[in-house]
Formats: sequence, structure tokens, C-alpha cells
Amino acid sequence: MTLYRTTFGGETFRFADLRETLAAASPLRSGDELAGIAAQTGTARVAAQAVLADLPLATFLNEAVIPYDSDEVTRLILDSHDAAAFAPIRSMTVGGFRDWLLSDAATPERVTALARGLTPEMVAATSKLMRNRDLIAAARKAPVTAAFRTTLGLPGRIGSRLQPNHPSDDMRGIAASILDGLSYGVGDAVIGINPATDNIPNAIALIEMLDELRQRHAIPTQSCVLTHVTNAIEIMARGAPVDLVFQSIAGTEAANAGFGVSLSVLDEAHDAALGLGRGSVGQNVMYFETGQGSALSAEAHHGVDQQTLEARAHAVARRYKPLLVNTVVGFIGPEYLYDGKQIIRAGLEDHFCGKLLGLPMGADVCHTNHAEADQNDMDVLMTLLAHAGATFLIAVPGADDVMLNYQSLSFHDIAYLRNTFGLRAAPEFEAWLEALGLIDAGGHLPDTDAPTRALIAGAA
Amino acid sequence: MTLYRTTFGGETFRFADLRETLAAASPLRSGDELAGIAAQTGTARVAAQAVLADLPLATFLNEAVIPYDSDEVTRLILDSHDAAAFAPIRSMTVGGFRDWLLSDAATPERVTALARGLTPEMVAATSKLMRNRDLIAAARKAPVTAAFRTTLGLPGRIGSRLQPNHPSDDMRGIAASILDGLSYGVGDAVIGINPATDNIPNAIALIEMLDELRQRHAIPTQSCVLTHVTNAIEIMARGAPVDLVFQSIAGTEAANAGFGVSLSVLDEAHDAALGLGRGSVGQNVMYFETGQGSALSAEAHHGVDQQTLEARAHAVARRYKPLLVNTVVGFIGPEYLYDGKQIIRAGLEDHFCGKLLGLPMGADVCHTNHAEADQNDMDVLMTLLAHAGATFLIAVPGADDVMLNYQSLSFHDIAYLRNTFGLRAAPEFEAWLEALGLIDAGGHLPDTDAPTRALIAGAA
Amino acid sequence: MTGARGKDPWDRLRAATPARIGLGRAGTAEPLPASLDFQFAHARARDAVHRGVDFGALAAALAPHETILVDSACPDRATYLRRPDLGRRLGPGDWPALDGHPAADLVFVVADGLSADAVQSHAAALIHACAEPLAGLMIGPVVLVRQGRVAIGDAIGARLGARLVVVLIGERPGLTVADSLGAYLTFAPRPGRRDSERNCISNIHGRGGQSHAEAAAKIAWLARAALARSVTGIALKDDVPALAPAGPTRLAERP
Amino acid sequence: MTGARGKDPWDRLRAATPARIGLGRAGTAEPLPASLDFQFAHARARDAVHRGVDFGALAAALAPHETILVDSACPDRATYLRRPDLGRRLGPGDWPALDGHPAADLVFVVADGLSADAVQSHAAALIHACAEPLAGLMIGPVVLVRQGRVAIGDAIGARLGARLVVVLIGERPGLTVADSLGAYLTFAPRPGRRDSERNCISNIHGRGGQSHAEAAAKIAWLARAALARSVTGIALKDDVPALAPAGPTRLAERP
Ligand code: B12
Ligand code: B12
Repeated sequence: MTLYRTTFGGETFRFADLRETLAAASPLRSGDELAGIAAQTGTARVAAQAVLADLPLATFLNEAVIPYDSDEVTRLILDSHDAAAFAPIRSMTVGGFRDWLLSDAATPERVTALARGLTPEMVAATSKLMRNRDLIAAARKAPVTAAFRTTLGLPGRIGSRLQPNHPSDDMRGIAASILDGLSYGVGDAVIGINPATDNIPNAIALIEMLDELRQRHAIPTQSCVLTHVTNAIEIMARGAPVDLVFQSIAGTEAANAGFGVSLSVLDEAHDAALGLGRGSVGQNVMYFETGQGSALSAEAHHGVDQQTLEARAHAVARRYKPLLVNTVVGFIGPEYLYDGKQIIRAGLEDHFCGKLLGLPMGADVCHTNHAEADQNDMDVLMTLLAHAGATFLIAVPGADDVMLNYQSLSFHDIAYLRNTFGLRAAPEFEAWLEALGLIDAGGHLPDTDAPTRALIAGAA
Repeated sequence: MTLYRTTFGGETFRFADLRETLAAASPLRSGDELAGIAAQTGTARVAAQAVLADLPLATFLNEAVIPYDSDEVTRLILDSHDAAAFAPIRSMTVGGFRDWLLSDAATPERVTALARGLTPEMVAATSKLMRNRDLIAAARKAPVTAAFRTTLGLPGRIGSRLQPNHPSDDMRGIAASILDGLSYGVGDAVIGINPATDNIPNAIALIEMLDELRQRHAIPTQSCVLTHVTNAIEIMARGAPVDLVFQSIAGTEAANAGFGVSLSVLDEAHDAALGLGRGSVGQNVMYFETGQGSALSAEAHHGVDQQTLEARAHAVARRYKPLLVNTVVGFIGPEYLYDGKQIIRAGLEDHFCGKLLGLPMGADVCHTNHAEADQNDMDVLMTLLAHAGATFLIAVPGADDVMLNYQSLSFHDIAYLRNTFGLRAAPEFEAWLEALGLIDAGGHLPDTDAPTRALIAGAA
Repeated sequence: MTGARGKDPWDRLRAATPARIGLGRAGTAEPLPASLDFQFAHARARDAVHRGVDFGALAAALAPHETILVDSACPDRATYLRRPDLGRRLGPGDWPALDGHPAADLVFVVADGLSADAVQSHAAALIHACAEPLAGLMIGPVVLVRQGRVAIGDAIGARLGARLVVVLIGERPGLTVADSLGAYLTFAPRPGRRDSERNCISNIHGRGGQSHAEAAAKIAWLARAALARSVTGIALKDDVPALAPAGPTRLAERP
Repeated sequence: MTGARGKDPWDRLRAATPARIGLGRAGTAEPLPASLDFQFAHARARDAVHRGVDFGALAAALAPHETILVDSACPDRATYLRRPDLGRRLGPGDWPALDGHPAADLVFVVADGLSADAVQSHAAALIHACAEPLAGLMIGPVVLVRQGRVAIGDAIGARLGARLVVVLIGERPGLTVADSLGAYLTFAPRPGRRDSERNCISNIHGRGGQSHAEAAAKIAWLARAALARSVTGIALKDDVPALAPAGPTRLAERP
């Protein structure tokens, strides 16, 4: 039997089990405090990390943080574990894996080959032993590409979701925001609307509008209306032109039930979307959002810390070879991530875990007005994520989502990342931008607004 | 007469004068709260920024935050202002200058040409209108090079100070730390010891040891013992091999007096050091440290906010065409910069202001154990500064300064920045590292410790 | 592109949305006025989170509805922000005012949530707007909750023996809209209900959101459907024909 | 370079310094054990900042010196950390115990500063160690200060009419050394003295720092020079011949 204890600086520290050790080893965040599972002291946190460090990675194949019998996410994780992919690291401890990952021996080829051999708990545990610096350096070693009408995740590029929400789904209002975003070169990952209402005919109208706009301007990108997956199933059945199917997911069966989803519902939606065959350069058809705190918020966390649960949500996502996954890292509120520091940390963790598990991981770099955070924190996180190799980031007009009531990045921010650091849009989309003169050959926004005027005129 | 007031969102906001407006416009930090000059509310802060935005840059040439007659730093600033360099922006407001700086029209050539036409107050005011993102993007447009035995500030490179302090100045202990740092490729900006004691013969012994070590290993770099400038003058008079003269400086005459310095003492030291003619590729012979809060700590801040005073300290520095200037950004404690967020912000501000004013600006990315900060915050700041183009960063063994009792960066961190982002050491020093096999042709640390063993053996 | 040439092409489009479009740019940054506007709005929105509802005025505005004021288990705003679990529970006390009411078809619960402004501006008007579309249903007293979360409606609805509870709650304040009201419907309320067992109508406000009349119509449609089919949540789909014209919408159409 | 080949070349060098040298690396990161050690030390150092001095025990250890305990104007640790100005002033009250003492050449002030551990471990021993080198000087009572900063010695020294004040204070705790004591000498103390008018002896502790005897010798040298020349600060240079051998030091020399 594994003993979860260690002696550090003369003091002995004990933890009841793997779950408790993982929770105590997590860098401080309000959600774990709310759940009553955070380390009580700074020294106890390091001790828990020391205990984790000495655990063989294989422990996670034998000891589930949520029982196999009672949780379909646990079953998914263990049943789909790829022993062959795991072989190169099977004899490592968590600490040994952390050291190896950071070493020169861990080349991108070797790291990406491990993905299906890694469980979310292994990756979460490893992240708890890493500093922000390490999360950045290691994530860069795990590039992931995925494609539909654009190819995302290529080196030296950063994608963007154009999020044109409107508080009552006004079509003209949404279209206006889309044009605004396109004029900044935003939208290569997806043009994705959160519909204000849950009405199905309304969602269909939005989907048709997006498709019409895309075709009229011949924009090589994909669109999505982020309604509930059960709505999407109904909508596909009615023959609407659905590119991507969206769903928010969490890391436990019970939390997913709170969201009204299960693996079988997601399977059904995935099959339906694949059946539409609408991708051109690829057939990754799913879009998922995750985010620390959602299981706790649904009172379905089983005493597991929110960062580990987030990684488990990634395991749900990877079953569906998604085009896009993003953590909505500061979206819910201060009860889960209190301030800018916690949001920044969580953003880097989620990105690292997603990438290690093989996901085309992006982020909604964001915060709410009840959190202790501001746009300066967002500047920090977006710059770090861009350098960590994030697949895409979300952007809204002027960083202000007028329907979801929170602050994300602005279209300007995406342009900043590209102009300042030489990052580029997805190649198919970039070619389109360049053809319209919306960017120059260097990928920069031009010094004239003529192309934007032409775009607007063309839309009129 | 300038009126410091504005109406925003229906409310009218009034500020007594330029000084009060600058203070209220500064992003929140504990030092300004301690001084009782921080904005009382978030809305008042934005209003002060709006007032600043509308001020003509020329205002700062007419209205001094500390009277000309009573402060030699003010006299230095105004008397050395270069009207020709200022000409291209003379009709701009602060807000207009901020917008211009961020625009494509502001090329590095144009921005660097402005340096002597900018006063510290203009630059500080501009920084208060910028987000972290903007401070990064704009600082990249103001590269500055300086040289002694290495050339610092070249594009794509980042320098490092090797700081090998020991609690009782034990020569062997210091030398051991130096070897450790060299084995990570650290030390191209300077090998700089803070002597534990103030004893002059002891400082001379350290200087001789550094010079001997440098010559024995033919290391193309410079050394410095960071004793008080009046000690350095005495030490040069006694004929010791002084490369760089160090001094901590502040932004007011009174604060400098609290440090025991004045422009005339600095002039004297500068002349003496120049007279030694020890540089090979350049003759920048001064090394300064600055840092927000020092004037307030000396109770010599005249009601001016700490960020503006920091920029004024930069004006003192630039008089001496230094090789190195760094802000010790989290060094003093939480009474001036409370937590990681404030430290990160201040680090970016100080770097931006220094660069705009024409200084080879670096940073001591650091914090104390009484501040609300940890190494994760340092990871953030060092990564951002590296991408903002910082001239150099300070590093100590394992990030733990055992004499000054605070945490800075570790030698590992410098290697992280270089390996992960492809940044390089100063060319002269890099060639030496490569010749010894301490780095490979790509600038990376090699996968063998043989060169380090050889280095240690050579030192024995 | 600081100074645009000719008439601003965004002028016409701006009327179509409260979103911050057509800001222009300084390099890749927002021009300073836009940046200051944004930060001012942020400071204001942060204040909005901390304002309290004037429940006396609200009760008066709700007349002739009977109202009952209760507290959640959160003693103050700071606790509210960090302890959603407490915001879902009734505070210490017996709350006798909740007893002895005849079982109702529908009970309105009005909770401050994250925006007192939303509740103050829209809750009473919305409930009054519901009178006609809900005609014929047996409506219970309106329960007002200080420091409440959506799920507190479960406990209250169960206690009152309501078949359906409609929680009107202040949504978190945004930069542009700080008074947005949300409505959450739960059939057979009782503690432990999942969010997937509720329906939601969001963004009820006057800045491009749903009007009181629109929201009242939706609440009524969902309430009647819920009572008829004994269910709320993902099993109850809002399938009312689209309000907006389906199909492509050209921007040229004048607002 | 995770596993070094052969004997660790740093072993011998490590003995020469408490600094974290020869850690090895995982890629460019510190290997995990070093990283955990560091973080553990950080957690401990943060605790150290908040510990208080047992002034009773300290007074006992200082016997036969007379001691007087005073408070700065900081009511608690949280205030102390954010209000250095208050830590430089005597707290509310008349402090009559400070009156009526014969004018002294030198007064020791012991303030907790940022490290209670430093004061507890070294202050009494250091003052005792000073007895011999300071022989012949007129020494006043030892004033103990709760929540004090260096400059509070100015007010105390002035009040006691001391010619020279020597403030012993806990330096901020580091990761490796959390009990480092500093000594600050100020001639003709009075509120408003600048730091440039003081001399400092730092890093008095047992982990490679200065021993009590070394520190006592320096304090005495500076104190006598200060009293003789009526000055402290940058005008008073410590010019005692180097303790360490001048000139190049080869690492090969055995520690
Ligand atoms: C925060 C939020 C979330 C958080 C909730 C967690 C939390 N602790 O707050 C997360 C990210 C998990 C989330 C998830 C989803 N959400 Co949501 N969410 C919001 C948001 C932005 C704010 C809500 C708020 O301020 N509530 C007020 C506070 C005071 O109440 P609270 O008790 O703290 O919060 C509870 C409710 O907000 C509830 N909730 C949150 N979302 C939803 C969605 C539905 C359909 C229901 C019934 C309840 C519900 O969960 C919270 C905890 O119980 C609103 C937009 C808005 N402007 O209001 C959208 C919103 C309510 N969500 C929406 C949707 C569609 C979803 C999802 C169904 C998306 C998906 N396809 O999976 C999921 C699943 C929700 C579920 N069934 O559990 C829609 C609802 C549309 C509609 N009219 O039905 C909204 C209006 C946004 C939108 N237009 O897309 N959401
Ligand atoms: C913090 C610090 C500073 C801060 C002080 C501001 C502040 N608010 O704390 C800053 C960065 C401004 C600073 C500046 C300098 N410092 Co200093 N500083 C320290 C440090 C790291 C910690 C001090 C501490 O914990 N104090 C305890 C707290 C509780 O007391 P306090 O009242 O809050 O702090 C006061 C004193 O620390 C004092 N102070 C700080 N440094 C110095 C230096 C001298 C010579 C004097 C007399 C006073 C003094 O300033 C503070 C405000 O009044 C020590 C190293 C250490 N391990 O102690 C070096 C240390 C004391 N400083 C040192 C030096 C040399 C300097 C400079 C002279 C460097 C230079 N060449 O310019 C300058 C100028 C100092 C002056 N005359 O004002 C040396 C002193 C060597 C010696 N034996 O004389 C030390 C030991 C470090 C070193 N070895 O280099 N310093």
C-alpha cells in the first residue's frame, strides 16, 4: 500500500490518500479553499509535492481519485490508456518525469508520442511540481495540430476565436462584430457565437447567417453556435449547416450530468457532426470548453482538487479529437480563482496539461468584475501563453463581452501578439487576409483602412 | 494656468496640480498608499489619467514636480533637456505621444532619437497611460547598447549579472559561486559582488580577486564591487583595478543625500573611472541601481509618486552614460510594492522608462520574504522582460541571495530564457563560453558537465 | 491608422450593437480614449458588484404582491463572493414567514445575486409584466433574498410547496451592461437540483437585451410548458419560432 | 545533465559557501529536490517574518544590563509591514521609563525588525561580547523595541541623551539565513537623521556570517572612532586592514 507521508525539515507530514495529496500539492487557489481541501500551510504544500514526486507514475493506473465503478470519466481514462505509449516512462516517478520533461532528452517528438500513455492525473500531478517557467518551457515541447477548414497549432502561429456575442442575438449586431474582428485578422480558429437565448430556431438562424457570411466572403474558417450539445443534435437533425459542435465539459460524470451531458450524448453529437463531412483540410469537428471550478460549482467534485479535475475534463475532450479546446480560465469568478495571480497560474497549468494530453489547447484569457484582476493580468497571461505555444486565444470587440458580462481579450490583443512577436494566423486564413489586404506580407495590419472599408462595403 | 480636472461618466474630478495628478494616475501600489497620494478610487485614477492624457508634453518643461531651485535633479533634468531631439513631438499631448509610440510610425530609429528630448516626468506620465502589454511593445522599440569588455543590448540577446554574494565575503565562497554562474553562461553584463562589510581593504581584496580570476580565465567581461561610491573613489585612488563604479541612486536631491551621494560626487567618481581606461570594446564605466520606493523610504519624496521618482533616478543615471542600470524591483519590501502583481507592473514600467530615456536598462527580478510574492511571479516578470528586450537580468546561485536575504533569479533562469526563446549572451562573452564548451553553437548548455569540470579544475 | 480617412465606416454598424466595435487603433493598441473608457467602466463595474438592493423599495414596487424577505447563509458581500455554497442556503433562523402558504403553481424568488442594479431596475417590472401571460396560474408570495445564488430557489420553492420556482437574479455586472437580470426556472424545486434541470432566460435589460415584455413572454411559455410536461432543464427545449428573421441578414438594412 | 558522471565536482566548493551552488539541472530547471528545498525554505522564511520576540527571555539574557521595553507606533505585524513610518516612531504613551537616566556615551537599542529569530539568538550574546571591547565607555540601559525600524533608535537615543546609539535589529529573513542580525550606529541621534549618517554592520549570524566576536570588535572600532571624531556615516570609513587575505585566493586551498 502506498503511504502518503514524508519528512521535511524535521517535520513529518501525512496525507490520507492520493486525492488528498494531489489537493494539498496544488498551488494555492480559492476553489480548493472553498472545497476545504487546500493545504493548510505553505510547508504542508511542499511536503505534499515531495510525496507526489516520489510516486511512480504507474500509481495512477492502480489508484483512481474517483472510483472506476461510479464514474464514467474514470472508466474512460483507464480503459483508453495506451500502455505502449506509456512504456518509455513507465518506470519513472512523478518527480522523475518532471525532470525528464524539462531535460533536453525530452524532444517534441518524444513528448508528443507519450500523449495517449498519459492519464490526466499523471499530468496534473506533474504540473503541481512545476513553476510557471517550467509550464511554459514544457508546453512548448508538445505542439498539437488539428484542422477543419484551417490548420491550427503549426509552429510560429497563434489562432484566434472571434466571439461576436450580442445580448439579444441581433443578427446585424453580431455581423458588425464579426466584421470588426476580421479587420484585425481574428477568426482563424473559429467564429463562435454564444447565443443569448436557448431557442432552437434562433440558433439555426444564427448558424445560417454565419455560413452565408463565410461563403459570401470565401473565408477559410469554421463557425460555431455554442448552444447546448443536445440542441446541436436537434439542429443537425433539422439539416442546419453545422461546422463544429460545442459543449462545456467537466472532469466527473456527476459534473457533466450537471451540465446535462454524458459520454453517450457527446458520442452521438460527434458522430452526427462527422457525418456532415464539412471540413476541407481536416475533420476535427468538436469544440469544448473547460475551466477549473466547474465540478465544484456543480457540487460534483468528490473531494478532488479543481486542477486535477480540469485535466480529467481534458481526457473527456480528447476522446473526440477536437479541433478546439479552451479553458475559460478566469470566467466563472473569484470563488474558484481569486485574483490575477491565480488566473495566470491556472491558465498556464491548463494549457500545459491539455497539450501534454494531446489536445489543441487554447484559452479564454479572461476575468470577471467580481474577481481581483484587471486587463494588466490578462496582458501577462496572453503574452505568456503565446510564448508557451497556445493553439488559440479568444477575442471579443474591445475585450468586453456585452452578453456574457466579463472581460476577455480584444481583437487588438491578438494583433499585438502577432505584430510584436512575429506570430502568424493559420496559413489558410492568413492567405485570405493577405489577399484582401487586411494584413501585409509580414502578417502585420496595414497602415490604411481601405481593406476594412472594402470588407464592410462587401458585407452591406 | 493648467487646470487639472476632467468630467468622466458625469462626475467631475479635480486634482490640485501636476504632482497630484501624476500620483493619482499611477496604477495602485502600496508605496503611494503609504505616502497618502494614491487615487482614492478606481474611477478617480482613470480621471487622473484622462487629465494627464490631455496635457501637452511641453507642460513638463514649464512645471516641475519638485522646484528647480531646491533640487539638483530637477535642475539636471531641465538644463540638459535637448530641444532639438524633442522637436518631433513638441506639439503632442501625453495621450497623443502614447498613441504615437504604439503606432507603426514610431520606428525604433525614431523612438531612440527622442531620448534626450524626453524628460523623466514625460515618460513616467506616458507609462501611466499604458497597459502592461503596451509597456512591453513600446520598450522593444527603444533598444540601447553600451559596452565595456562586452557589448550589451544587441537585438536577440539578453545579458546577465552574476551576483556571487557571501555573508562574510569569504573569497573562496565567492569564487565558488562565480564558477557556478559561469557554468550556466551567466556573467556577461558584469560579475558584481555586494560586499557584506563596508571595509575598504576588504573591498580592494575582492576587486583584486575578481580581476585575477577574469584574467586567469581570459573572460571577456567586467567586474564590480558594489560598495558606496565614496569608497570606490578612495579605492581607485589607492590604485585597485576597478572596472565599474557602482552606486544606488534615487530621484530627488534629498533622497540621494540620504544615500550619501550628490551629482558632484558621482561626477568625481565617473571621471576617475573613465581615467582608468580599462574598457576594451567601450568606455561605459558606471553601474547604477534604482528602485521604486527608495525616496519615500528616505522620507525625501516631496509628495511625488514613486514611479515618477524612479524615472527621475533614471535621469540621474543617464548623465553618466552607464554600462548598466537596473531597477531592484521587488527588493525593498511590501511597503512599496505589495505583491507579485505590483512588482510585475513596476518592473515593466521601470524597464520602459529607462529604455525610453536611453538607458541600457536591466532588472533585478526579485522579492523578499515579507512580500506577497513567490518565484512564480518572478517567472512571469523575467519572461515578460526578456520579451520586452531587457538589457540584462541579475542572477544568484539557486535564486537565493544568502547575504542580502531575498530571492532573485537563479542562474538556471537565465539559461531558461536563452534556451527556450533563443536569446543569446553578449557576443564577446558568448564566444568565450563556446570556446570553453560551456555552450554549444546554438547557445544552449551542453549535455555534458566536462567543460564545467575543466573550468573548476582550472580555477583550483 | 490613428486618424481614419473619410467618414468613419463603423458609424452605421455601431448602432447595431452595444459591443465596442470600430475603436480604431494606435499600432495594435486601443487608442487612448477607448482605453480610458474601458478602464473607467471597469472601475464602475467593480463598484456595482458591491452595491446592495433596497429591498424596502423593491417590496413597495412589487405591491400588490405579498413579499417575504429572507437572508442566505452569507453574512456579508465578501463572504458571498467566496462562498457560493452559503449563498445557496437559507441563513440561520426558522423563517416562519415561509410557512402556511397555500401550495402555488409558481413562486417568484428575487435574489440580489451579483447585481443589485439589475434587481432594482427590472425585477418588479418583469414580475408585473408576467401577470397577463401567466394569467390563470396560482402565484405564491414573492420571496426576496439577500446574498442569494440561483440554487437558493430550490430550498425556498420546496418550503413553499411550489410546483415551479422562477428565480430572478442579478447577473454579474459587465462593463457595458451592469444591470442584467437572469431568470431561472426549476420544476419541482428541492435542494440538490442540478443546473441541467433548470431553464434560463438571460440578459434581461435595456441595452440591447431582452425587454420585460419579451422576457415575460418567454417565462410564461416555459412555465406553462414545464407545468404541462412536469419538467424543466435540457429535457424542455425552447422551440418557439425565431424572433429574429431567419436566414441571411444584410448589414445594409437600416437599424 | 541530470545525472553527473563521476564524483560531483561541486562537493568541495560547497563547503566554502552557504549559497545554493552546484545544484545540477534538469534541462535548464533546478532538479526537483532542489526546487522543493527552495520552496520549503520559502514557506519557512515567510513564517519567520511573523514570529514575535520573547522580550522577557531577552531581558533575562541581557542581565545584568538594565532593560526598558517600548513599543513603536505599529499596533501589529500587518501594520508594521506596510507602515515603516510608524515603525520609526515611539507608540502612544509617555514612556517615563526612558527618563531620568544619566547621559551615556552609548546606548544599545534592540528592535525585532523583520526577524525575531535574529534578535532572540544573537542580540544578548552580541551585547555581552561588546563588554570588553567597549570597556571604559559609559553604557546606558538597553532599550527593547517591539515592531521597530532602524530609525527608531534616533528618537530613543535623543530621549536618553546618548552620544551614540547602536541599534541591533533583525534583518529580513532569507531562505538560507533567517536569523541575521544587523547593527546600525548613529552619532548624536535625533529624529531626522539620514541613513548616510549611520554606519552598518550586517549579517551577524552563524551560517557563514560574522561571529559575535567579530561583530563586537567592529562595533567597538566604529564606536570609538565615532566618539573620537564626532561623526558616523559615510564620513566615517571602516579602514581596518582586511580580515580576509588580500590578493588572489585559489580555490584549491582546503577550507
Ligand atoms: C457563470 C456562467 C456559467 C458557469 C456557471 C458556474 C458558476 N459557478 O457560475 C459555467 C461556465 C459552468 C456555465 C456553464 C454553462 N452555461 Co452558463 N453562464 C454563466 C453566466 C456567464 C453568468 C451567470 C450568472 O451571472 N449567474 C448569476 C449568479 C449570481 O448566480 P449563481 O447561482 O452564482 O450561478 C448559477 C447559474 O449561473 C447557473 N448557470 C450557469 N449557466 C447556466 C446555464 C443554464 C442553461 C442554466 C439552467 C444554469 C446556468 O450556474 C451557476 C451555479 O449554479 C451566464 C451569462 C449571463 N449573462 O448571466 C451564462 C449562461 C447562463 N450560461 C449559458 C449556457 C448555455 C451554459 C451551458 C449550457 C453551455 C453549454 N453548452 O454547455 C453550460 C452548462 C450550464 C449548466 N447546465 O450547468 C447560457 C444560458 C442560455 C439560456 N438562455 O439558456 C448563458 C445565458 C450564457 C449564454 N448565452 O451562452 N455557465
Ligand atoms: C533593504 C536594504 C536597502 C534598501 C533600504 C530601503 C528600505 N526601506 O529598506 C535600499 C535598497 C534603499 C538600500 C540602499 C543601500 N544599501 Co542597503 N540594504 C538593505 C538590506 C538588504 C536589508 C536591510 C534590513 O533588513 N533592515 C532591517 C529593517 C527591519 O530595518 P529598516 O529600518 O526597515 O531598514 C533601514 C536600514 O536597512 C537602512 N539601510 C539600508 N541599507 C543601508 C546601508 C547603510 C550603510 C546604512 C547605514 C543603512 C542602510 O535603510 C532602511 C530604512 O531606513 C541590507 C542587507 C541585510 N542583510 O540586512 C542592505 C545593506 C544594509 N545595505 C548596504 C548598502 C551598502 C547600501 C547602499 C549604501 C548601497 C550603495 N552603494 O548605495 C545603499 C544606500 C543606503 C543608505 N545610506 O541609505 C549594505 C551595508 C554594508 C555595510 N556594512 O555598511 C548592506 C548590509 C548590504 C550589502 N552588504 O551590500 N539598502
